[in-house]
Amino acid sequence: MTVMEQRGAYRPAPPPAWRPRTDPAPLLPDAAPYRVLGTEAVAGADPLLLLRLYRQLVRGRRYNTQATALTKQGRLAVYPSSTGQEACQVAAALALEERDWLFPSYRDTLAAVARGLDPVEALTLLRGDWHTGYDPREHRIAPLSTPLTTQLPHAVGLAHAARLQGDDVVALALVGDGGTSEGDFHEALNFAAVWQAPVVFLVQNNGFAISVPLARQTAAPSLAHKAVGYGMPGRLVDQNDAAAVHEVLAAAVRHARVGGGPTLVEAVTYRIDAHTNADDATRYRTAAEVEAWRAHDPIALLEGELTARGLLDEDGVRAAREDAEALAADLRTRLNQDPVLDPMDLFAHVYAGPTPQLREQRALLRAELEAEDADGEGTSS
Amino acid sequence: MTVMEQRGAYRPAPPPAWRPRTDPAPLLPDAAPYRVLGTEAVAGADPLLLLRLYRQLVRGRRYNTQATALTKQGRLAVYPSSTGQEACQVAAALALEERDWLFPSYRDTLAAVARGLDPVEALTLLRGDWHTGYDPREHRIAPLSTPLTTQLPHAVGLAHAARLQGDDVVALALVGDGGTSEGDFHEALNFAAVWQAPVVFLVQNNGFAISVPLARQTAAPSLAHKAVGYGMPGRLVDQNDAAAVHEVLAAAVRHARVGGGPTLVEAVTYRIDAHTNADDATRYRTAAEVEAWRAHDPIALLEGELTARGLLDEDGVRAAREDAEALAADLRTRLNQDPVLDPMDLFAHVYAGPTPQLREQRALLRAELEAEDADGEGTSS
Amino acid sequence: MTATAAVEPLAAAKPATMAQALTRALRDAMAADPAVHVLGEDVGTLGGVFRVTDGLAAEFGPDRCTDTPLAEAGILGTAVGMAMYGLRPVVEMQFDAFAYPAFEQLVSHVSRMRNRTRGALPLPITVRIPYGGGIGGVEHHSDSSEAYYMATPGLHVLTPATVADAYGLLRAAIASDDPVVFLEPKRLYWAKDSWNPEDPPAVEPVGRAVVRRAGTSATLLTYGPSLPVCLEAAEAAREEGWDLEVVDLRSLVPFDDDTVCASVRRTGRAVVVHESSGYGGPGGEIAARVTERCFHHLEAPVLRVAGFDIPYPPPMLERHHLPGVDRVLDAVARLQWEADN
Amino acid sequence: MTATAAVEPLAAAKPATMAQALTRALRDAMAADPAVHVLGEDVGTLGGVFRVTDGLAAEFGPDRCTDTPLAEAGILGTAVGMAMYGLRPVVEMQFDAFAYPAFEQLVSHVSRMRNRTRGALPLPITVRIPYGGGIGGVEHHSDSSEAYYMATPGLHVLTPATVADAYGLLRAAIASDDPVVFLEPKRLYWAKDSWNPEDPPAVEPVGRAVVRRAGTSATLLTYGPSLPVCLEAAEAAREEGWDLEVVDLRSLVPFDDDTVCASVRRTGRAVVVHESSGYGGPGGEIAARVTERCFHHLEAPVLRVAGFDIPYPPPMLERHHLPGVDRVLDAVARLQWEADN
Ligand SMILES: Cc1ncc(C[n+]2csc(CCOP(=O)(O)OP(=O)(O)O)c2C)c(N)n1
Ligand SMILES: Cc1ncc(C[n+]2csc(CCOP(=O)(O)OP(=O)(O)O)c2C)c(N)n1
Ligand SMILES: [Mg+2]
Ligand SMILES: [Mg+2]
Repeated sequence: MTVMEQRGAYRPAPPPAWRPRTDPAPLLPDAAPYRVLGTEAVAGADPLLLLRLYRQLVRGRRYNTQATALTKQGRLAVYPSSTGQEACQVAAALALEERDWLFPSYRDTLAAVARGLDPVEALTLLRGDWHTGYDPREHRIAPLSTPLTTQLPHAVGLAHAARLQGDDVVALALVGDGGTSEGDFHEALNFAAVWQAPVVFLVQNNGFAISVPLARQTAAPSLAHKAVGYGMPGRLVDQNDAAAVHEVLAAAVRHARVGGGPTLVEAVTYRIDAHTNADDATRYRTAAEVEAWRAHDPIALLEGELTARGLLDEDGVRAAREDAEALAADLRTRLNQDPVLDPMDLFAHVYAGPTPQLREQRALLRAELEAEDADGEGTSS
Repeated sequence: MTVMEQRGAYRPAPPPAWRPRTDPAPLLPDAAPYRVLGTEAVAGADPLLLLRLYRQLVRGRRYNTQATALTKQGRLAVYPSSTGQEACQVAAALALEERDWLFPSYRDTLAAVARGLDPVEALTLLRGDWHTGYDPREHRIAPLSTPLTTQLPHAVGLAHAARLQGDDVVALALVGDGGTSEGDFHEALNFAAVWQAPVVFLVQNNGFAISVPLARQTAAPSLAHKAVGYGMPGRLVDQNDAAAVHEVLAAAVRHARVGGGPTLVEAVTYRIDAHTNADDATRYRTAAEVEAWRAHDPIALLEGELTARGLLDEDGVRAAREDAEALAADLRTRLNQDPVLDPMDLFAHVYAGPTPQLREQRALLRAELEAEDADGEGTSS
Repeated sequence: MTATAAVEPLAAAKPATMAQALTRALRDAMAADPAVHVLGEDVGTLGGVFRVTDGLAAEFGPDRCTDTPLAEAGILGTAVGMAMYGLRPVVEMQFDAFAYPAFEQLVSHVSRMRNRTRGALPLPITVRIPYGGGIGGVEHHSDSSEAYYMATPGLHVLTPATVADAYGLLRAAIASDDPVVFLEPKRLYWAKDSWNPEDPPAVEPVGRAVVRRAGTSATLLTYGPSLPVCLEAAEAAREEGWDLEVVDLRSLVPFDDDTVCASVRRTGRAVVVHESSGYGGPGGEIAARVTERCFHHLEAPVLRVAGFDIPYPPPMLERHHLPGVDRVLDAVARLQWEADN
Repeated sequence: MTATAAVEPLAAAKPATMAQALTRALRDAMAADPAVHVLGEDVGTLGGVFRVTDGLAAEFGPDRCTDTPLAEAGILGTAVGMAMYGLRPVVEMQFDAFAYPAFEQLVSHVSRMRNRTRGALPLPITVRIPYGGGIGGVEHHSDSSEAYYMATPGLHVLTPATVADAYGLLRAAIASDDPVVFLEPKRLYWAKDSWNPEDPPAVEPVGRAVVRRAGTSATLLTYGPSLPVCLEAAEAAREEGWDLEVVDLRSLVPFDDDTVCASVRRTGRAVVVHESSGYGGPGGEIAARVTERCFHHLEAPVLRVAGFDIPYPPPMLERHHLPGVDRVLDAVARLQWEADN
């Protein structure tokens, strides 16, 4: 029976009452990035934490310059530097408890190193001797993700699984400004919000996706404004202010841990180096723009604050520098050695056990290598 | 040279001034769905438009019941009914100019019919004699899209192309509440906002994606709140109020046409029928819930308003009903005839010209069919 | 992991449909191992559009059988994360063509995570995909997408053709420490067989083909939805004097060269039969590897009977596209029998 | 559409690299037809990460050569809409593995739109994808994904192996009214050839293979990045007394059965060589169809030399994975030459 046919009996009614599923106001970010250094908020910051952050920043910068130098020398296949973004890398690592998980992208080896991972293991992918150089479960650091934003749903799934198991584990996932355009970003945030999964999404907005500036990537007031569309809080922070990033992340992690659900944090910064060593940044931006950001350097910012407050002196600076140099020296020594490779590894981990087909192929390669060896010996003797 | 090494010369500076790329406030939706019928706003509505909407709603309801009945009789392979959502379908069609494009999903054949498309052509996909039954360019109606939300980037690309050609064409794309979870939704809205493409995205939030209720689909205050994250306005409207939906859509279309960029409209409604004839809605919702929404029927709502204002009398109702019955009768007659099919069509449009491989395969099928025919004749003679 | 946890018998379970056997396999796997989680669109309250997950949410709760938001990459991507934390997710993709949004997650992560991490992060994920045509589905509801998965190293690809295998292979897939793409032939969902759920056969080893019908004249190599077609063709072929052997491949990855080649060497002739388009489809791989291994036993080239190289047709035309008994017999007739005389 | 619009000569264009020839093809196509639009990640200001779109944004403006947001499904999806309005989009996917997010758009729409609408909505879209390994790329930068596209009816799949073909085939792809997946072998981008951009060869017809080296002993069937390997192997084989014919397939869809089978019938032996994984890869289809058509001319089964059935290795191990001259020669040696004696 159509409505028309029942028209006599029909009485229009108002719509079932509509209400927003959640109050949007607290989900919206502040109008400007949150800062601690150089503001009143710094009074509340823990001096020991600031010093820890400082030493890690100095170490991180040295790590970046050393990895870049080794790449020029052919010791890494490629290196996407995080110079200028160290505050974010370091704060992300320090905001987590040991049981928490970090989900880095290719640019975030420093965050892994700041978490305590051996830098040579962190750099395996970029050196090219294997894909992932560490045991993710041991360190609770997911493999560096190259396909952009595909690691975000992984973080959500892991955090959700932990919660289902009754573990109060938080996952922190890193993504770039460019990555926010990918569908996986959207799907991950939506799953996280619906499931109230304990995840913190940290967008390092460094102004560029390779050559593409933020204005060609989004028309949003800020990337943090995306959060309300998922029903999670969005926070905006000055990424070069290590104290601010740490405070915002630590709060988001705490919130997630106690069942408050996910948070989206946008950290505003700038990519000081080219995209990678293979990139030519002069094609798409001016030196002046880079210099303006260099002047807002995260290390100098923190160093200035600590010095002014008498928390850091020449000795402290020297100690930090020595620690960083030790890291660099170790990196040089170990990366200058050729890794020992076994071609049979190609077949070792494709499946839990080799298929008949892979067994055949392994035999073929082994025979080839033996023939090569025999040839080699033949030639040299 | 690291920052540490240049420390003496270094002077920390404040970050380059940050400002939102656009003002978020006007992009946020109202707190409740916009209504016209039963509110003061109705005074400003054009009576002729209301009558046109009314006749189309009555026609649309009849179209839905007839198509559903024909499906039960085996004349359509499947039918996703838009009963209860006719206001949105009809308003979408009427809000567009002839040169504009409509991008429907599988549930939106009524919108195409309300635009003037032959209902039999609109139903071709669901009848199963071919995929798309009409020439999209002739009618400026894209093929019904089955893979959810994949049609949204198409709408953006088309609108963008039109703008590049200097044509003031607008694209209106339809999507369901479930569809907003897909990555393509996100990517399409972002492209549209960055390109300021003349597109209107209309989310028909009918409360369900098959069996999944909105609360398992999103935690957002409303779906319209997603707009601010792309930098476009988000509008919330009562979908069962045809006058309100038309007003909001017409405004968004005008805005897009003059270069104002895209708008996201969320129209709140309810899917009265099961997902399709193949679905069993009793598995996931109560009859009481359905009845509550039936009481807020879009036709009755408008009929009540028009009658109260003396714009509609018994004759007007009868005329609308007769018009609807004529449509239904035509649909019955024509869909009860078996379509004439040519199996060779399988090969006709895979490529502009057939590949050698398809030529071979066509010959094979032709030979098979000739053999069948010969057998058939042999048997019957 | 034991398969013997106490569960209620399925109502009216013999004869059982393939869909029922699949449901039972999921239920037994979930009962046996709390790490097994089912997720997908409409798998909870509704029990899936094919009702394969019917009753699981009621029995194990919505955290074990979860209605997800509508986003396939998100479903598979979160399943990856769940597996990283030690769970064994079983993901349902609603239809073949709706698995494509998850393609990047499948190819770039699911298939590679174990290898990428030298075995540290295995992903025991089962991706269930209803596939193939013959059910009158409208566009995008009838794709045969197995070629894509076969071409992706690191995945196992299984597809049952019988009620018993539906149970056995799905249990095996879920038990596997490797990711498995589990292709369920839609048009066999309602095919019945007498099957005793009280005493389900042992979990099948992954990677074994099986001879469904012994014969001597030629071998039909097939799987999934085309098995019944081939068995029917083999019966019909007796009239022509051919005694056809029918091999059900069951596992497209890994491939059972031994069983297949033993058969072809015996018969000397073979036809590969599948619904998927011929060009670039599974049949090319199968014909090529059989020929490489059995060349001197072959009286004729290995032929292929497959779907045409066209987008899947609308329902009213699909019967012309699908390999049927006649098309199989025509191919058998082209196996150069003259040579025998 | 004419290819003769006045454009400036490329600086220092002979000898030219494949990348330069591709740039020139894009530029000539854009100059000849205002409907041609280039879009993708970093294709504008930067000129693409391989610099193939270098200079196009400067010459034709950002509306003709557009830096898109970072979202591959969005790029291909909007290209579909642009083509619906009459444009001829040329889309760049930055790397092979980064085309996977666009898989649904490619398979469910790009390949089917013409068929779906009975020819009313053809989609003249060219999807350029740098593919293959051998450049020391880290994970996800070296996939050979051609099997996926070959298995998708409705797409053309082209891949050049020479500088001249890079120009001719790309012009042909853009001129085609059908969607073309245009696979650019990354490790040949910088391969040089003497090539005269002032007088580019006529646009090649799509679908023709070409004999790159005539020979009599056996045929190597190959394409893209493996052509130089095969030519080198053919030279080396002379020492062993084999005179190998080398066929460059160029068009994987449609397939040139005539040229290929004429060669194999002449030589009686064939090896298919490609980088893509063997199992479920292009070689299976090629070997199977050659065998179907040339069975009685074959002295030995058609063999395949392919990448292993593994995820693409890290840079330091890739040389073990990639088919090299020795592996090709080993396969040739297995072509049952004893039979000749
Ligand atoms: C899915 C995918 N598409 C494209 C690329 C190639 N690519 C690598 S980095 C990059 C830019 C990323 O920009 P952003 O997300 O801002 O991160 P950033 O590099 O600035 O840290 C692109 C396009 C990729 N890795 N994955
Ligand atoms: C990519 C994709 N995934 C899954 C499906 C199967 N499917 C068809 S309709 C539907 C629910 C859609 O819900 P919604 O977007 O709210 O639209 P509605 O049906 O309510 O109009 C699903 C999951 C599909 N068509 N496409
Ligand atoms: Mg960036
Ligand atoms: Mg809905």
